[in-house]
Amino acid sequence: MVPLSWYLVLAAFVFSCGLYGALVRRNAIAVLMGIELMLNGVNINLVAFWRYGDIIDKATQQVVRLDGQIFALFVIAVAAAEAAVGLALIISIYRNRKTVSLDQMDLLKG
Amino acid sequence: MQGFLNLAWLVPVPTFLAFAAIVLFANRNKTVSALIAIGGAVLSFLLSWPIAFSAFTADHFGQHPVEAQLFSIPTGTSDLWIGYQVDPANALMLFMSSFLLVMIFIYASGYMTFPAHLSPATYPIAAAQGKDPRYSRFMAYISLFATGMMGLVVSNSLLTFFIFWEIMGLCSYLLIGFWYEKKSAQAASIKAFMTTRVGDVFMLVGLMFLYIHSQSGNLLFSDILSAENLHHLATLSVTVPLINVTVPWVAPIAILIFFGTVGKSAQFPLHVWLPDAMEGPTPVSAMIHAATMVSAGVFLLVRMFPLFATAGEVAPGTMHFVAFIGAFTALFASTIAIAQWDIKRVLAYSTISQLGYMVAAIGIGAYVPALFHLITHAFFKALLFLGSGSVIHGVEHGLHHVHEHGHHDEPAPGGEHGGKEGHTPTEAAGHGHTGLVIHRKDGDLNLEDPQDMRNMGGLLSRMPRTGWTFIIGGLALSGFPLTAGFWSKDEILGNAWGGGNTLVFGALVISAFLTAFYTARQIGLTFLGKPRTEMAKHAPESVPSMTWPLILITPFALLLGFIGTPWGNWIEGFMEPYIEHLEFHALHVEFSFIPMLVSIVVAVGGLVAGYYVYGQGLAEGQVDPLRNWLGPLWLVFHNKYWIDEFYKGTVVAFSHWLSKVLYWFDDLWVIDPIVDGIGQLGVWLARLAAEFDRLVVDGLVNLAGWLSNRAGGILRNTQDGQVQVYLLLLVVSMTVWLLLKALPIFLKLV
Amino acid sequence: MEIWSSGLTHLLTGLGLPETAAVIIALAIGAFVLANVGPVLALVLILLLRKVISRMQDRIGPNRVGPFGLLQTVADALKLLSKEDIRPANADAVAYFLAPILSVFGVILSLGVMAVAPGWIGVDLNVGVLFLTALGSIGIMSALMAGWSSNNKYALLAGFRVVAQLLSYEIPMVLAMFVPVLLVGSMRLGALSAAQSLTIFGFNTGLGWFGFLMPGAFLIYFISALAEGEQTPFDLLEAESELIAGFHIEYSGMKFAMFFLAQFLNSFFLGAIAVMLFLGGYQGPFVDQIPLLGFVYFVIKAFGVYLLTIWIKGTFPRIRVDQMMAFAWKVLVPLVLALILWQMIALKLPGATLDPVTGDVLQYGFLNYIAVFAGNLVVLGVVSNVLMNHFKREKMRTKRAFEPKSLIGVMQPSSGD
Amino acid sequence: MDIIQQLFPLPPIPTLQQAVFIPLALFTAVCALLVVLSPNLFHNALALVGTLFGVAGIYALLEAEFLAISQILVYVWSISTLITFAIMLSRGMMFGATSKTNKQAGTAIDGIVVIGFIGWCNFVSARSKLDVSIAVA
Repeated sequence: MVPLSWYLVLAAFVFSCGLYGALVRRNAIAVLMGIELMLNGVNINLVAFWRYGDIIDKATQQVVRLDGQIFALFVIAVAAAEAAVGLALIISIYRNRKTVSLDQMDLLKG
Repeated sequence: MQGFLNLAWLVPVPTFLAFAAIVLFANRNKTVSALIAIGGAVLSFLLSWPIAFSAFTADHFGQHPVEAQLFSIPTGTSDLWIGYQVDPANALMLFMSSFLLVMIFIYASGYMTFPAHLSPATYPIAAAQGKDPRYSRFMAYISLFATGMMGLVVSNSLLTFFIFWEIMGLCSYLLIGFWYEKKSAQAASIKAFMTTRVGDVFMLVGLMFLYIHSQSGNLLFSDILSAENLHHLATLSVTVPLINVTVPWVAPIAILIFFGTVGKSAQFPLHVWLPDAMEGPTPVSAMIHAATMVSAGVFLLVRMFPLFATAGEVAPGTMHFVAFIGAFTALFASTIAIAQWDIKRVLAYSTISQLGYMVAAIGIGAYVPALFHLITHAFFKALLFLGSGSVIHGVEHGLHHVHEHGHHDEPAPGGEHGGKEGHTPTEAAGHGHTGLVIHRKDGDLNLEDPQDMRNMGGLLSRMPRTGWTFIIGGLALSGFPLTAGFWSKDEILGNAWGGGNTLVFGALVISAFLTAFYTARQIGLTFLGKPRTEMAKHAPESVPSMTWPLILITPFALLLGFIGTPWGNWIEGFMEPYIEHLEFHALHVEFSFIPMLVSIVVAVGGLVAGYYVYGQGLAEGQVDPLRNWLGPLWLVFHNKYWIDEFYKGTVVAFSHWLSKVLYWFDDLWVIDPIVDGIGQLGVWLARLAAEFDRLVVDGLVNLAGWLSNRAGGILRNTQDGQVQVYLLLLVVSMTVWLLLKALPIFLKLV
Repeated sequence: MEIWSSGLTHLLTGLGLPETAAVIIALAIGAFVLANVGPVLALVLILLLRKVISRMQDRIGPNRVGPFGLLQTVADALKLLSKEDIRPANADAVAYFLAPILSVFGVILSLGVMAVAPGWIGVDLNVGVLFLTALGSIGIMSALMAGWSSNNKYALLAGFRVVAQLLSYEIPMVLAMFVPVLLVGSMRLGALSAAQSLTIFGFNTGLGWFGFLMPGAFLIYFISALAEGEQTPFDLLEAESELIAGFHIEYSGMKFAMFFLAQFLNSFFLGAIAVMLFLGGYQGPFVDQIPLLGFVYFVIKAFGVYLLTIWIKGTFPRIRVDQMMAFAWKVLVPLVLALILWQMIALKLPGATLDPVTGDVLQYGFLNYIAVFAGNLVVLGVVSNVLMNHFKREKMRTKRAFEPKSLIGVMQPSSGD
Repeated sequence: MDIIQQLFPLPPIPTLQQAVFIPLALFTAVCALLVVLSPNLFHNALALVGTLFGVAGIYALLEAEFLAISQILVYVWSISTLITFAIMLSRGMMFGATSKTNKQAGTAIDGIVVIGFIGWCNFVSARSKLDVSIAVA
């Protein structure tokens, strides 16, 4: 049996990697990839907690709750939508401004 | 047929639509404009005659006249009702005006050729078409004018009556001044407008008093002329200021409303505008001074007769005043008419005189004969005016002919010619006629004036149709036995005689004689004898669109009188039920042969005398024979008793003086300086306030803005638009927060 | 298989190995066997293709190497393997090497869930159908990697084209696969195969193929599978006359052989999946008595489908890329969505026998089957009609292309156009 | 020393699942690092695919097979393809760039390390039953 904490450490690591990517990469697509990594880290957490949580009905020995999986599925769906929209935006910006560098996307600067 | 009566409200609509259509859509095309205008008038006519005849043929129509409200306009505490009414009086008016309007419209479409006083170079297109440059506008104006007349006839309240009355006033102003290039036309239009306005103001005051003191709270004829209301007005007394006489309210109201008639129908003190109004195109003269507008004044009296009759009962002076004004005007105008040279001017004074007849008839209580004479007079006066227009037209054409063929001895005037002699030297000079005017003591003569009867003569052979119709009209006007004018005039004389109004009778008889005399003079000078000028020699007959209306009106001028013969008085039978319906009794006199004989004698006598004097026309340059016999009196007549000059010396001069004083008071020394001073003070205060505003208020506002700007400038550095920086801020904040939370652990561990 | 693997495990534990190691070794042996099935199978498939195509084209085909040319493909494979391995100078090394491996890897993985006979299944995953679908992603990644890493713009464009094609046809294919899944209520391939039995008078004829009940779904699946396997008429990847060889243009030798292998195996396995889902799987007469017969049936059916694809390859013309995409998005996707919707409605119609306790469906009624069949017939009719019209039009166009120019404006379209 | 032992305890002997988990987790972690550290954007994307596969494996290990397949279907099929397409369609824009990362890298690493350390402490403290747990969110 793998301890829960191992999963959590892995999730934290993946999340941290994603956070680093989202924070420091200059390429917008790379930032998007970082965000996907963060979402995956979160998903590992969700599924692990689901697996180790109170999900077994003691009487019938059946899985009664699927919250974690459902949440993870939601996250996947949202990630898919976000990736589609985000990449469409990036391509659109690239066509207009010939760059996907976030440093140069500062039209809203104060 | 009765169903037609409820369509009465539609009668003014076609002409109004024609007006709108011409103004909005058709004003570029003269032919279309004329067609629209005539179409409107014909539609109106086609509505009017069935209405009139269904009224004529209905049994006891006078006892159940048709009256209905169309809609109301809420005004304050009461409503303004708009509606229509058909009763015997306005059925007759519909019969008369709609027909005459159609005739006049058709006549006008032919008459409005390119006017002589304009330069063809200025209006090349109109000159090429041979039409007046403002032809479409003219058609629109007369359509609106017809709307006013028809609306006035069918309206059922005094207020709408007054509104249409004023529409006609406006149109008469526009039409008299239609040829505003002529100084004289401008002056005449203003004069007409101002003079009638005097009467209208009195009338409006009367209307207000009537409204205030009526029980009904509105101005519907059916309400204000009801017996109770009139009784109420008769019992309500008022003390007239200045003269301190206590009279019932009905008397001042009647007098004030009568002043409206005085203005509109050109009775004695306010008659001066009408002769000058001949400056307008002749169809306008026919319309204003024969068929419609001046009739409207008398129609008002007929309409309001119960009021006058009540006033006459409780304050007999009212009716005496009306009768006096009418009789005096009749006599006075006819004396002037015998000494005029202008063909239209004679007719104008004749009109005034005949309107005096009608007013006098109202004054003596002869309500039916007044309307009877109004109807017949409208026909034959329209005929005469249209005929005179045809004559003028022909003579003008003769003048053109002379110019073109060089028959004339004198040098042709450049540019403008024709027109007529000015009233004042300024006006004459303004038209460049000085070289042609021969100064004579019996009136200056302009040899190219197509309206001056001295330039005519012998036109009967040149213009037979115009001539004969004119002669028939003239006979009707002078009351030649069996013509229309004879019967109606005889009715009035008979009523005057039978009612014992000897003075009125006398004045009217003299006036009738003079009428016959000047009619004979006019016919003689114009149509008989030999042509006195080249242009009269070459005058052609007018176009069919002008002569046919003449021919069509002629039967009415001849035969219409037979509806009111003393032996079979249809019109009385038609009208009396109505007045009895209103619980009044018209004057009813026994038939007497004396007034009829007197009437025949004066009419035939006047005609014979006139023919005797003028039958062979005048020789060229001959002085009017009458002048030799009357001496200075003739000059008095010719100069219209100098009333114009009198007005100029008194009223106009006073107005000028008053305006000068007021100008001095207002503009120069008192009011304006005060206003200017206040203004200066305001400016000074404003400057002070501006300084305060600029220094203190603006300073504060700018300070606030500056502070915001600086604060924003500092804070904007944190908003560099890069999402990752925001994200990092989030992470760092999170870190700091976690560190703070974790501090206890580290403390415990260490 | 379970018996064999458990027996092997017992054997190994008996030899003194710890249980963990024994299980791992047993699994590894099974995986090794399965992985070697693939290349051997490919040799057969390629030979079959060459033979059949040459017969269709009135040729003889390979006949020199070995008896009847049976060893021809072996010789070709050896030649390819012995070729020099070339790598373009500016290629992205990692991706360049990974791409062919991944392509084969993804294809062979699908062997693990194939139900080839009653009880013969590597892993009877409860999401077996989804798993098969998901494996396609590896193929896509490999195509993209190959296209990108070759540092060749034609390869990259071809990679794009392939990915676009695979993505487009993946959707109707997966949805068509779900039509039988909806009916059975399970994504296990074993269960799907087992459900296609047809018992008549107590005897299982094994003819309850979903292909009979759902011809529309089967047709859509088959068309999409042709596209997924990059077979004619959707073989734009191989359109040498129009493109150069495709995303693997820069590959040679063994790496190229791996792509080649992956493609043949893929088309065969798609046929095998069709067999499992629609053509009864291992079902057939006497399968219950002799399980080995199921394997025979399965192999025969799979090769039958493969021969069908070869037949199509030999007869149909290639279609344009825009026609291909339009067909997927404008015809197949809407139709299959409508079909699934109708399927759901049809299965909810009254007539089914329900479990009295749980309320689950035990047996669908006659009405449900009729409704499903009717809906599928409609879809079949529409798809066939579209295809017929297309090919008729193509025929007319081809005919006109060879006619004298002076007649072009004169000719009227035929009545069927 | 006691504290250090508690904070960084020795690992126990792995079971079969652990034996599967450890290489899978290492693969996933390395791929995740590659995603953010590799300078080649395409390699980033490939590493992302690897990470996603690894995570799918983790799901399978957690007995969430459906989720694992969904992960592959959605992420690898769709999102990775999209990302790769986006990279290829906007390729060339990063050539010649001085740095793949922006100037806030150091700060970010500091923050992340601190968060990770605190998380580690939290996790270990919960495990070592020290009464030092903090309610993080």
